[in-house]
Amino acid sequence: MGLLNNTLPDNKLVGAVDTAVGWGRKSSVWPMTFGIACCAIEMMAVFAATFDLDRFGAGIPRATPRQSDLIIVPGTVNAKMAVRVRRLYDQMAEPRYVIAMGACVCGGGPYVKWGYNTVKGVHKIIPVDIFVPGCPPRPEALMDGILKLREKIGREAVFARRNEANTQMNAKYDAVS
Amino acid sequence: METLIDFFTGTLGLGPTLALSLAYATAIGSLLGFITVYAMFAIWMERKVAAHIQQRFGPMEVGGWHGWAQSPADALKLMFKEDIIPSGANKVLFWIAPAIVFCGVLAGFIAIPFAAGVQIVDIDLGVFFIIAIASIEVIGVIMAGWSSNSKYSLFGAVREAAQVVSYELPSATALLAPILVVGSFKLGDFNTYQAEHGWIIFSNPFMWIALLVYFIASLAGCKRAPFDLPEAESELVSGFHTEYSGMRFSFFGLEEFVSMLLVSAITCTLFLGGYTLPFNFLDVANLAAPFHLLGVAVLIVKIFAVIFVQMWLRWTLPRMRVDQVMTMGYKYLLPWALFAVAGTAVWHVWMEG
Amino acid sequence: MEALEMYTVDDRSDVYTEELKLNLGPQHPSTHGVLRVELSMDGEIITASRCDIGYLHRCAEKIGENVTYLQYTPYTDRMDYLASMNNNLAWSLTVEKLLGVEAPERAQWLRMICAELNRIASHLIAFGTYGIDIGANTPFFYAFRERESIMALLERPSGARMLYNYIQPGGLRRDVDENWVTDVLAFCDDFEKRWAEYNTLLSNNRIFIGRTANIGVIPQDVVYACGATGPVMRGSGIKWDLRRDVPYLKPYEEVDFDVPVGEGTHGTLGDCWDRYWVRMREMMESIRIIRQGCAALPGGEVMEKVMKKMYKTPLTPEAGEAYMRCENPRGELGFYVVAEGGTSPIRCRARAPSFCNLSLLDSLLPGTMIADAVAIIGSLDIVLGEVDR
Amino acid sequence: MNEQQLHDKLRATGLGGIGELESSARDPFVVVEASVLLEVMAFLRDDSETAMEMLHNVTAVQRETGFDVVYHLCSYSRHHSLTLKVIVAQPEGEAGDWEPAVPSVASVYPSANWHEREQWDLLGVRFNDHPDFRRIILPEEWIGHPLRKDYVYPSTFGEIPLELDAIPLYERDENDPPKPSEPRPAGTPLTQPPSEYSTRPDAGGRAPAPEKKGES
Repeated sequence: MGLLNNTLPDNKLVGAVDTAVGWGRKSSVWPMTFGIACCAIEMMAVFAATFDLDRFGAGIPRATPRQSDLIIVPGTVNAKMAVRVRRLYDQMAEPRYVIAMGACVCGGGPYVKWGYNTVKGVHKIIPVDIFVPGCPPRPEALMDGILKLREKIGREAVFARRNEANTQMNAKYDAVS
Repeated sequence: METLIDFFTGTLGLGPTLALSLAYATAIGSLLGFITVYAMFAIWMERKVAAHIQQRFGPMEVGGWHGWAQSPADALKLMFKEDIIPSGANKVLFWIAPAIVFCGVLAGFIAIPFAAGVQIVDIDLGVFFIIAIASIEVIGVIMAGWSSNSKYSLFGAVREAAQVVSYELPSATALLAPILVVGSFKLGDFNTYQAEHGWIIFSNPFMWIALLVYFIASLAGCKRAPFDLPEAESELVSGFHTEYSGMRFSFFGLEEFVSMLLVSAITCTLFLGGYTLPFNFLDVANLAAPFHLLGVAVLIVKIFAVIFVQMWLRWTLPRMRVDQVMTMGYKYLLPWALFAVAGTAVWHVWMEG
Repeated sequence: MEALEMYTVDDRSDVYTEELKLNLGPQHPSTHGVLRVELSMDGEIITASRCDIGYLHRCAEKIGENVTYLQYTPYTDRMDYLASMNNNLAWSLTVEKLLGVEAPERAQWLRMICAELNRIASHLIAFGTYGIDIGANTPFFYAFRERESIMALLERPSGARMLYNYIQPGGLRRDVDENWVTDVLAFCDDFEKRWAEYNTLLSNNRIFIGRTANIGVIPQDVVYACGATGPVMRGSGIKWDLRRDVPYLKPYEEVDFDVPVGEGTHGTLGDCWDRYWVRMREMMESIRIIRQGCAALPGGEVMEKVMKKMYKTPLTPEAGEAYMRCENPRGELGFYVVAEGGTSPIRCRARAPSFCNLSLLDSLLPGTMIADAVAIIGSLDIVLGEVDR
Repeated sequence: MNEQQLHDKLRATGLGGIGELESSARDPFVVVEASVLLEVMAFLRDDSETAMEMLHNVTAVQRETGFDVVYHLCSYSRHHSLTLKVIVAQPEGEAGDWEPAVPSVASVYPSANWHEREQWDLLGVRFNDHPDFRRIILPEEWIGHPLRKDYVYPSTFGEIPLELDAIPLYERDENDPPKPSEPRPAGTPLTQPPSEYSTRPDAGGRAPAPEKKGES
């Protein structure tokens, strides 16, 4: 997609294709089976019967980074793990999204002061789309994060050149989420 | 097929060669269309069946009613996803493997009779043609696994090779039982036989063994649980397609469902009466011209019943280990298949002779 | 060990083969977190393995030396995050031992009920994820369904779904509401039916037994030598449970329960199936304990006035050291705390059961297949948060 | 047997270097000389009356005068336990990175293997004759032993930033790499007043609350 990304003029036809592709992307966000710590259990709860993330089409956890669209980083990333998280992110195919789940991943959490080897937020390592705070976040919070991500994906321009307003809106949205 | 050719030569007045090519193109085009629609539906169905077995709902939001648009959305996304070829991979093989896998399975469908006259070619050795052509898939899987330059992929490919080649034996042997009854390899003959004499499964008690053996062996052939060793998610990450992404990966996904369709179609045609109704209370094959297409619907309902059982098993049973799979194939299924064939032969000689 | 010898490698073959190095983890669906195992493979058979841990090291012991005794309770939650009540309990008992205080009776009984509920929740995860390891996805969803009810029960007094921080030195954070005990009993009735369902689905499945029986056999002397505890130890037929043998809470002396041990039902004693089955039966024993606990729950305060007064300032035990062992779902959790009179200890060591159980892995894997490796890792039921701390 | 009887039993073996039973702390312990540690352990394990089957835990404790290495032994058949301690005093004039050394007991109790590696990794206590002596939790390239009282917190590990205010990796300008920041001030006090806990270590206190903007 690299060549076409944001190169075409912003007209009705390109807009329609953008909408369709955006719909496809946002309706099938396959997360990666990737658990680090406590938050992974709540992430599993989101996939399980009570919360059932599959309702939004995001319920096929893929074990390999190549086939997944979303990496939920659930749990403290330390120095030893950060290298691996980075590599996993690099192995994912575009478009790829990152949800930082939990206080540790958002900014160090309880380990921010005395943690000599914890990374104070996974956004130091890989770019993050959505931050879901909490220790651990309730499953509802993670679901909300994924719904927010769906909104964000749906608004992405795949082919059309982003005009000024679009860029600003996205920037604003990024700042909020 | 003949109807189509007649239509092109007679009604449109085209030359025979052109008519033949056009007829095949139309037939294969509609087959492809059918398979695409089927695969979309089957993937959605798999997710729904899995979800309901697991006390969930499965896809609910995408497209409105019970997430019916889930599979098109997945397809759209995969189409526009980046296609990664790992740097250490053998590019040609990596590129061609999904196509071979898919084509091998697809080619099997040209011999399947969907209804009276709805069959692309009624090959003389139809049953063995399907078994043979579907095995091409193994080559594709091995290519995929080897060319990915990943150890997990290699494990998956080797497992696939061992497993599928081993399970060809019991499945082909089990199919000999209905062939003995009908006395023909032509798939069309099975339907005419069953329309006259009732379903083959009821023809003798040994046929149940043959059906069971073939069903289990066909599960292994489609890499369905409990025989999903080549992709064993908890052991080999994703097995032979670990390194595939985007559209190429979706071919492997489709292939699994299409081969499910193929083996279910064989099961239905050879054991469960093909497109005929139980006890033949409505002779579907000999209805007036457009209504004989009802047979397609009958067959599809049967196929989905078999596919549902496959899904049911997948979401209930644990996975077997590789040596257990081999043991099962050679030590249990093959002798039982031979027993079923011998039993059928003896039964029919005794009953009829 | 005889079962393992069927996979010996024939080295007389003149075919040139090479050892394959396979890296299992840290991101792998069945390493239960971020364990990494370097495997040397000869085809499907493992010839050597090397565990690599530390991908979830979160400096818990360093933090323990820097925060106060009460502030450390939430950090104990995050060690074995599947059984945080039990961790809280172990830490609280250690600090109580240092302080020389004891929780009031009602608090002790509630502690026992909460710890047992959490033990069930933890074993449910073990059951569900073990199913996934073996290739059956559905048990996981069934297990999570019941786990949600336990979480809802524990959320009511503690306010948290997973990391409760409810048991604290000297008692409990707050009392339970009046309907809680009734609801716990209702859950117990429900759970017994579900438990039978699990056995139909997974425990008695032929394929499951075929995959787990005779695999990963741990002899009793190896259990002692490697310091394995909990269900791993009991799976090898050693009838030892701290709750019964060294009761660390008074109610454990009064309630009546069995200690299930492995019996080699489907093969050798101490195989994966025995460990699994010990866990399954422990859930039912926990239900028994909870029932008796709910019946005998005394009234009164959950924290005494003396203790409440003590909390006005940070707890400052006198100089001394204490080692306290508790029976966690995964084995014996020991806290070793050295105080020198300040508001925080100078050493705060956690002897994690998963850490010791995992140290067995390298000796278990050689000779098995890669699918067995997954089954063995699952049957040890490790939590990486506790292994690395 | 209780601790006193166990101690008497140990004394009766005639091994030198076995100290008194110290019961000043909450849990009584026996101080043992490092030279006889292995013999004492082997005796405790093999004697039918002591029957200490399991080495439950190995801990090292840094004190101002040196290191204590603590062994918790317990018997599962006899229902008793004993705490052994080896005290390694810090020699005069040794710097902060001095590494104490005790014999490894992994040959007697294999469970000590990982425990000792962990103590080496986190506290820098050497265990002589250990079968596989390397770091266990932290990566091999890690510098220092973090549970030491004078441990200096690193600001980066390789490329990975470990500070709260570090620049994210993907936002760095490749032509202008940031200079490695100064290590944090050394030494964390043994006890920390709880009021300071909520403050950020590098901001010098609680960050001022953001000014509220006008009316909503």
